[in-house]
Amino acid sequence: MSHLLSLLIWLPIIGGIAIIVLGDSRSRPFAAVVSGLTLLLSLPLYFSFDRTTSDMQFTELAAWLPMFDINYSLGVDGISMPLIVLTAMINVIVVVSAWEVIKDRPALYMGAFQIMTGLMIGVFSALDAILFYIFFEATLIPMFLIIGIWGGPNRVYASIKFFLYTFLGSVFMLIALIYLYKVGGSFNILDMHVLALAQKPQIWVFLAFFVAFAVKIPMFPVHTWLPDAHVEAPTAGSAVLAAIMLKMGGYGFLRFSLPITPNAAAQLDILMIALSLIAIVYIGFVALAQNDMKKLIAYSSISHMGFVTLGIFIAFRLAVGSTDPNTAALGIEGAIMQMVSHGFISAAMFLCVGVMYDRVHSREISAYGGVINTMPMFGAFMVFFAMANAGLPGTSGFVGEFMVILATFKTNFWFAALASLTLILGAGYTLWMVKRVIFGEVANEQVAALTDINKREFWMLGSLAVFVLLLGLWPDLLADVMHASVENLVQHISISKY
Amino acid sequence: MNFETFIFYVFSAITVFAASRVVSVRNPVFAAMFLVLTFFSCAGIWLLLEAEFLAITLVLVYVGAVMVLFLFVVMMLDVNVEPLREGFVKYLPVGLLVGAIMFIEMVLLIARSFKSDSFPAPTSAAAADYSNTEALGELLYSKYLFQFEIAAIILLVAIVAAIALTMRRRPDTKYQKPAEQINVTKADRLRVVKMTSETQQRNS
Amino acid sequence: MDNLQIATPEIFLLSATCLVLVIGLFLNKEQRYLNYWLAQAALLVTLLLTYNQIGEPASTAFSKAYAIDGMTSTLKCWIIAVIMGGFLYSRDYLNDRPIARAEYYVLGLFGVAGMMIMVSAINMLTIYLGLELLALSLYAMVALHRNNAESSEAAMKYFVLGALASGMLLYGMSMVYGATGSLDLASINTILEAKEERSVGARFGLVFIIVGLAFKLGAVPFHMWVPDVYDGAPTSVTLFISTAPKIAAFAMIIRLLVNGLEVLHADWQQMMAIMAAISMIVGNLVAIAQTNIKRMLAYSTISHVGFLLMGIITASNEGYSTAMFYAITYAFTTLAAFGVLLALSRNGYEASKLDDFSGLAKRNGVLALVMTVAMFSLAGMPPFVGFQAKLAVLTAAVGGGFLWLAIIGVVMSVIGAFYYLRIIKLMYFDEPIDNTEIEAAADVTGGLAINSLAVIALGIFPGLIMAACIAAFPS
Amino acid sequence: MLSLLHFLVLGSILFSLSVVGIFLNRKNVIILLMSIELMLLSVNLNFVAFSHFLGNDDGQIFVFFILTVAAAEAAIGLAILVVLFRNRQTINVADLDQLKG
Amino acid sequence: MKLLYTLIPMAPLLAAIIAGFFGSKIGRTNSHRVTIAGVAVAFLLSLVVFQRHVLGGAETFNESLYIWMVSGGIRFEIGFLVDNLTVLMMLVVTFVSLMVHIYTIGYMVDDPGYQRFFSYISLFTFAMLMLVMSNNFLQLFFGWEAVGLVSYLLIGFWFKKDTAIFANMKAFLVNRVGDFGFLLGIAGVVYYTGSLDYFDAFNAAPAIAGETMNLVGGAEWSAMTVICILLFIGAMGKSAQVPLHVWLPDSMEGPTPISALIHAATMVTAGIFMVARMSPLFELSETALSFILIIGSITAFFMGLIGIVQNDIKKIVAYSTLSQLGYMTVALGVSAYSAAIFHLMTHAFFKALLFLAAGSVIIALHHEQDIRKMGGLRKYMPITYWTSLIGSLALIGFPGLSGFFSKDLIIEAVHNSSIPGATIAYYAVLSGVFITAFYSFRLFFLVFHGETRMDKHTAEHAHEPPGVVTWPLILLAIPSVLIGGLTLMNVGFGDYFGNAIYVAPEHDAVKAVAGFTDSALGMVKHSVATLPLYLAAAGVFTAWLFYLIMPSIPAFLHDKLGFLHRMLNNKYGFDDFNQLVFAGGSVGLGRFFWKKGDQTLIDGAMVNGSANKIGSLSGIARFMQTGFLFHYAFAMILGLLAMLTWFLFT
Repeated sequence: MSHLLSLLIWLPIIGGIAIIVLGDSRSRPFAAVVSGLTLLLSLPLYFSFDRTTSDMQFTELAAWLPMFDINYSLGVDGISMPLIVLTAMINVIVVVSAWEVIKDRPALYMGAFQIMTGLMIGVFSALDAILFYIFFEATLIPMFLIIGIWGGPNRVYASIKFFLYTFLGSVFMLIALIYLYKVGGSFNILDMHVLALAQKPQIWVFLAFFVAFAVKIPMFPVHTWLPDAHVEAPTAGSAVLAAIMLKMGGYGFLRFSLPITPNAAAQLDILMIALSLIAIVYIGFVALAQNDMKKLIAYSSISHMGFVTLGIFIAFRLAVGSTDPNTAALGIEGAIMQMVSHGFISAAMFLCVGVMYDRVHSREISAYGGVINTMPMFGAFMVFFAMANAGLPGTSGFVGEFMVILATFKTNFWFAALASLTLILGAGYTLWMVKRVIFGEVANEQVAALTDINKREFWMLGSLAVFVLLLGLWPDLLADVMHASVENLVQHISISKY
Repeated sequence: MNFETFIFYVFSAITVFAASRVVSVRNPVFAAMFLVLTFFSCAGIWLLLEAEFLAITLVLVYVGAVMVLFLFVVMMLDVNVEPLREGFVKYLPVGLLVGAIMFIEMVLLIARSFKSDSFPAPTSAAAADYSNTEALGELLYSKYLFQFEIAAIILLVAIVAAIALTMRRRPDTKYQKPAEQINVTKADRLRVVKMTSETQQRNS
Repeated sequence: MDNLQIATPEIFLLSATCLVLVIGLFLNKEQRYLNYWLAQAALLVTLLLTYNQIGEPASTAFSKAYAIDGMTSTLKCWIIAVIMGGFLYSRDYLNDRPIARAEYYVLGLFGVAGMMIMVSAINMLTIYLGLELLALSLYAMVALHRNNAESSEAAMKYFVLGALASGMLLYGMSMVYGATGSLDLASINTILEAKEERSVGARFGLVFIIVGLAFKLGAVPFHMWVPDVYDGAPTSVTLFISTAPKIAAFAMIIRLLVNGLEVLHADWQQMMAIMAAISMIVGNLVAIAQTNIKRMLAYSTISHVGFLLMGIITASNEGYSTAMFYAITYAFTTLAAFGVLLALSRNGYEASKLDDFSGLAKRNGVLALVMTVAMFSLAGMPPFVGFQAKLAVLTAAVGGGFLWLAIIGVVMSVIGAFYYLRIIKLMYFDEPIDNTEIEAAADVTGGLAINSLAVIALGIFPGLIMAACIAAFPS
Repeated sequence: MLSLLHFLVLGSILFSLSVVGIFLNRKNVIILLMSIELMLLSVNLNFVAFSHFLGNDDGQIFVFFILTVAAAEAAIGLAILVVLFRNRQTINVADLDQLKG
Repeated sequence: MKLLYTLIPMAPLLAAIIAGFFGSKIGRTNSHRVTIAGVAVAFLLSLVVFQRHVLGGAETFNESLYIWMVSGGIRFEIGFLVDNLTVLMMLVVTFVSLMVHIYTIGYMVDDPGYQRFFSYISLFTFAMLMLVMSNNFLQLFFGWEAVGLVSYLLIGFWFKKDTAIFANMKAFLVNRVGDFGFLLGIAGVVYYTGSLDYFDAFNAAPAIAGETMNLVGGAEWSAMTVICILLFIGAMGKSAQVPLHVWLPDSMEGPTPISALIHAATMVTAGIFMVARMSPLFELSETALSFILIIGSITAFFMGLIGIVQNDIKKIVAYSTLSQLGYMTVALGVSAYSAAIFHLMTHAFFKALLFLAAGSVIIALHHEQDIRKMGGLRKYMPITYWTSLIGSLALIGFPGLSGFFSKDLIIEAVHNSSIPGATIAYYAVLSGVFITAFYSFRLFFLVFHGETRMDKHTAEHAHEPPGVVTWPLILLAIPSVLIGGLTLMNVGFGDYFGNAIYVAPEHDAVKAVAGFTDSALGMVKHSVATLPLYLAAAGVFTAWLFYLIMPSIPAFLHDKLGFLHRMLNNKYGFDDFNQLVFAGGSVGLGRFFWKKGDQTLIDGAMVNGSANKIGSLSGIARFMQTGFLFHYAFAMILGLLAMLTWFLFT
């Protein structure tokens, strides 16, 4: 029994507290060490992961609150492990991105991010529902502070909206978890998976989970917190929000909704699919109309997350009817793929905007133009990530969308057709922004005075680009680890729970 | 109707009348006096219930101490009672309605709860040498000793609180401090001021 | 254990209080600080004595008037500890005002004694006396800032309503006594179990008893004294009222409703469930509109009372222990919040506006952090103890079939999160209006730090208290 | 023949009268306090009656303590009233509205 | 062997990476050296492959390079399928690319983005090779999008030009519309056959020919038809078929070499190649073929017409390309896949030649592209003149030149086809011959003949560009002349392709043509008796008449047929329509959704609305706390009363 997961959770949390305590002057190197160590520690998760089993690995178990049968229970499977590694990676990027940029209370900033990283890793590795909930909720706190303290002019509205929105969603989940505990006598998530539930409670539990995760991921129509939060958050905050926090919603669907309430799908899957499709298409159009780069990317995130939910809930249709469990796996794996890939791409996009914002202090598209003239290297990165965002094959952005569309086609041609609209819309809003911001003549003096990215920024964006490319060219690196778990999940949800 | 019942009704009538006057007279002093009357008649009823000690205590403690305190305060504060009566008529229907509903509900519930057959009147009156005071005293100093002590503490709290709240050194009161008077030195009282003569002042 | 041993802490405390009172008379202005230390010393010894009683087997004393059992010592320890903290945080506040007299501490100590009696009382009479001992001390303390019109207004309101509530409580007690012929709670329960025809009268009395209890807790619609008293009282007294008495009130509810009238649980469950729901709704809703932090915290208290009741109405041991946990944790979380508020009020300046918190993070980081922890905990965010408390009562409520109430509770807690967040927003996101540095005494800062660390530590390891709460109500 | 109900009904009349008193004399604190005294009186009457009909002296003991506490309460209450009057020069409840909302 | 095949695309990729990332370090000369070397290696190795497969008759190579991913029971692989069709494409791509590389040295000599340009075109060569060598749909889509990306980058190569960056975005988006269909088509293939592999899918295809799917209402559609049309929509995007053709003329904003390479010779023909590659699928759906035929003939005819009124030298060639792509598509529609590929090949050479020649003119005239400001260039640049002439003659189908064979083959095939719509298509392509000849020689005459209309300064400096420019012209002119005749019997009539192309016997229009021509010479002879030759001659004559002899005629026609001219000048209004309806409509819709949906409805009414509701409710609830003691007491009493009442009734 190793304590790797515990270490991964607590090292950044304790490190984060230490950073805050040690004060501003030493915060940067210290944060670098903490985040670096966390990343190093996360690598064994990937490399010594047993791909042949769907069982939880690296498990840890300790009694925590025996009176409610709440345990400190950790473990990862093929679904959660990639997200943990992703979190550790993004964390390093965050530290790098803030290195010189954050001048106000850097210790608090760095500390908050480290703590948040630990909490997010906790979310992905908790096997106890309450432990999960605690981590899930606790992440709100550092994020709230990050948006509120280092955010833009409308940060108060955004941060409170962010907090309350997500809080409102998750409290229903809490009730559902308690209900399941009362019915099944255990807070263990894996026990909940095999808990028999009648149709009606299943639907209610499903809806409770749905509210929590739909807000988080976010799905239409509960998405409006995201553009505000993204726009106001500091660069790294947006990056983490998009890269990791949204994934907690997707992960929640996979870990809770699907296996615990598979039969609820019979009545609600069409609703879920419809909402996902609306997210893809409607939000795609909305993104087209944006004038603010961050808002545009935020809307694009929602649209991309639509693919995640689509992939996940397509599985309901495919697996529960048991027409084609294989394709259900395709949809779910596509969703996970999309989550990881979006983690890199959206982070990169936000960092790109951040790079410009640091220099010009504007996020308005109209404040730019012809940036590539003065920042050629940056322009190349931006175009690259924009293409990835538009789902160009060869980048990771393509993989998940492709898989989900393939899977969706099996349920309904028109679903697939609507989903595929993202090919046009995604390219539309991304490239239009690139055209207006990056290309063209130098638009104004501020752009003329820009300096190209420095080494730090180069490595930051470069490393992300490498992963985007790597996953695009060889997604099996990632797909391979999740097969066993996803197949198990699909088999699980194809069995009725009555 | 036996005598006891008659007495009960007489005292009850007085009690109810006095109590209703307590809440309806305009002057607080009269209200206090009616309250005293209420207590007196109630004490009479208690005697019917063979609670002699309490009946006496009620008169002595309540009427003798508490009500006097009330009167004392009423008079000390010398408040203008007119504005305090505002809205009396306006609220009369509401008050009566609420009171009536309250009364009806309580009676209904009491009647439902305490049927006479399950609470028969004590068959025999107490023995002639039975002392209610003694019985209570015995209970008080044995079974209820602890509570008795707490009651003492409560009274102490009341004393402390009343003093702390109301006792004050009036700032305009003048005190003599003999020790300070004796210790006075010349320097404390006398100051020689150097000043230029008036003519010089005028010239300058 | 014989009678006196069982009541040792109370006896000591009362004697010590009298001593403090007498010594206080002989202290001049410069020596007044001794009052504080004497009071603290008295509490400390009492705490030790009480702590010593933890784990003693349950037994009764004074002809079944007084008892120690599973919950008494734990609750008393927390009451004393919370009040010690309260005295610590209030010290400088009092010194800056004309209230730092021996009477303040003496009344406070009497109040503690009253609470301890409420916790241990297993007889309606004892409960009543304990309650009045506490209540009278509090009335006086609220009014103690004599030249302050608001204080006296608050005291007046508190007193009149409190007396009214006592009257109703007593009426209920009289009915219960009439129905059962006993003042002893255990016998009441036995008699009611045995003779069903008697229960009608007891149920009638129950209605009035619930009113009295609800008033003490501050549950809607018997809550209206809470905001005004919290607002008008000197902050140190507000702290006093808002913390430990909730624990005592919890104990009183357990005594009356569980030890005495558990047979009638079907009745009080429903009444209190509705009260809990309205309390959560009204408390949270009205808190949003407040601009005065003391009033805001008052409404927050009202909403928390709803949660506390949620545990009790399940009428199960699980529910009682969760409610106990809730009461204790709520008390010391609020303690921290008021501690910060007291630290902000200096030299005649009364910090009570929300704006007083503007930019606190820049003025005093530690205070801001403590307040943040307290606010998040009150909002029920993990990993703070407020979350564990909410989780516990929600679990109990869902288990007890009160799913609807649990849902109201969580939705309201989201609304509630808004006003807690607003404080954090003011402290961290806004610039200070007044830039003077706030300095708190080292021991106060230390106390607040420990206090907030406890809020965190118990959030992560709630078992530390939860075990005692479970043990208090073994199922 | 007098039954328990007679006394209890009388008690309930007193209780209701005290409620009426609170409604009617809403502005005069002193009469409010007197109304509450009436309420206590009804409680005491109940206790005494029960004590008699149950043949159990505990009720009378309770009344004894209620009287004691009521005296203490009155002392404190009136002290507060005095303090209030000194600060406000009024005991009109309608003027006590600085704290609200 | 695998290594050899792998090396072919990898060489240009490697070169692209070197030039792209280290271009500034290694300098200009080394950059073009390394990329040219990369492409040359690819070309030479392609020759080796040609030798092995075509001459040596090696087995079809079909192997995976690596497993991209396995998921849901589907294997996603990267691998190569090399058969004769592939070999042909490889040769064409690498050869033209090599020529363009060399040509670029001269064309881009002054450009600051020199290294970048070489990197891009090498990258393009890689992507195109991956596309044609793919053995599965996934990789096909990869290459498909990758060439699109490079096209995007190259059209916007001069990123300061507003028109260029507009054009590249437009190109990408229009292509995306095609890809939308293409991707769905692939999804359909996967759905029905369960595999992405060509051979697996092709083998499974006949079994699912009878499958139907319900799209709208109760109508059942043949699944194969749906899939094929979807796939063809992809081809419409890439190969610029009406109505997705709008990007191609605009793409001329890019440097001329890439117009030659990407937007004439190779990338735009990817759609043609794809349909040919998928012939086993398309053969199963006559409806789809018919659709292709109609689209192709519309493109061939109407795009040619636009070419007549254009004045930009590159635009004219571009419309000619569109028209020629229409021809190829028409060929596909009548199942004459071999003819389509044959035309693809010949067109690649002569169109690349024409573009490069146009580029040569442009260099000579210092980036002047308006043919009205040219004229009489023959004397300044003889090589360009002669190679242009060859290219133009090949284009209009002068007997014996390569274009003649391929185009006449298509026309004959259409003539002989029985696919619905073939008759219309026949007339379209037939009249297309006249139009082609007319605009080609309009261009030719206006540029090279007649009077010099340039300003003096330009005229003085006009001269033949250096060897790096002219040699590719010459090298392209050779195949433009010869390749048709040489390969007609193999490629044109399809023996060459073997199993690579499948034609259902009942659709085999080319076989019918083969009935009356048995050799290239025979076809030339036969052409004398057919209409196209005379139509082409008429076209040339008309152009000669209009623009050299009697320039007043066009002006007269311009006056009399103004509406026609305007319509052609507006390109039938496609651009305006798209701009207004699709671009403007989308943004408008987005703004509507954003303002009304997100901001007003969700945020305004629901989120902030409920928050405000709570706030005002709170304000109201607050008033209940009046501050009056008696109200508090009333509340308590009423609370008690309520509880009593409740208790009374339970």
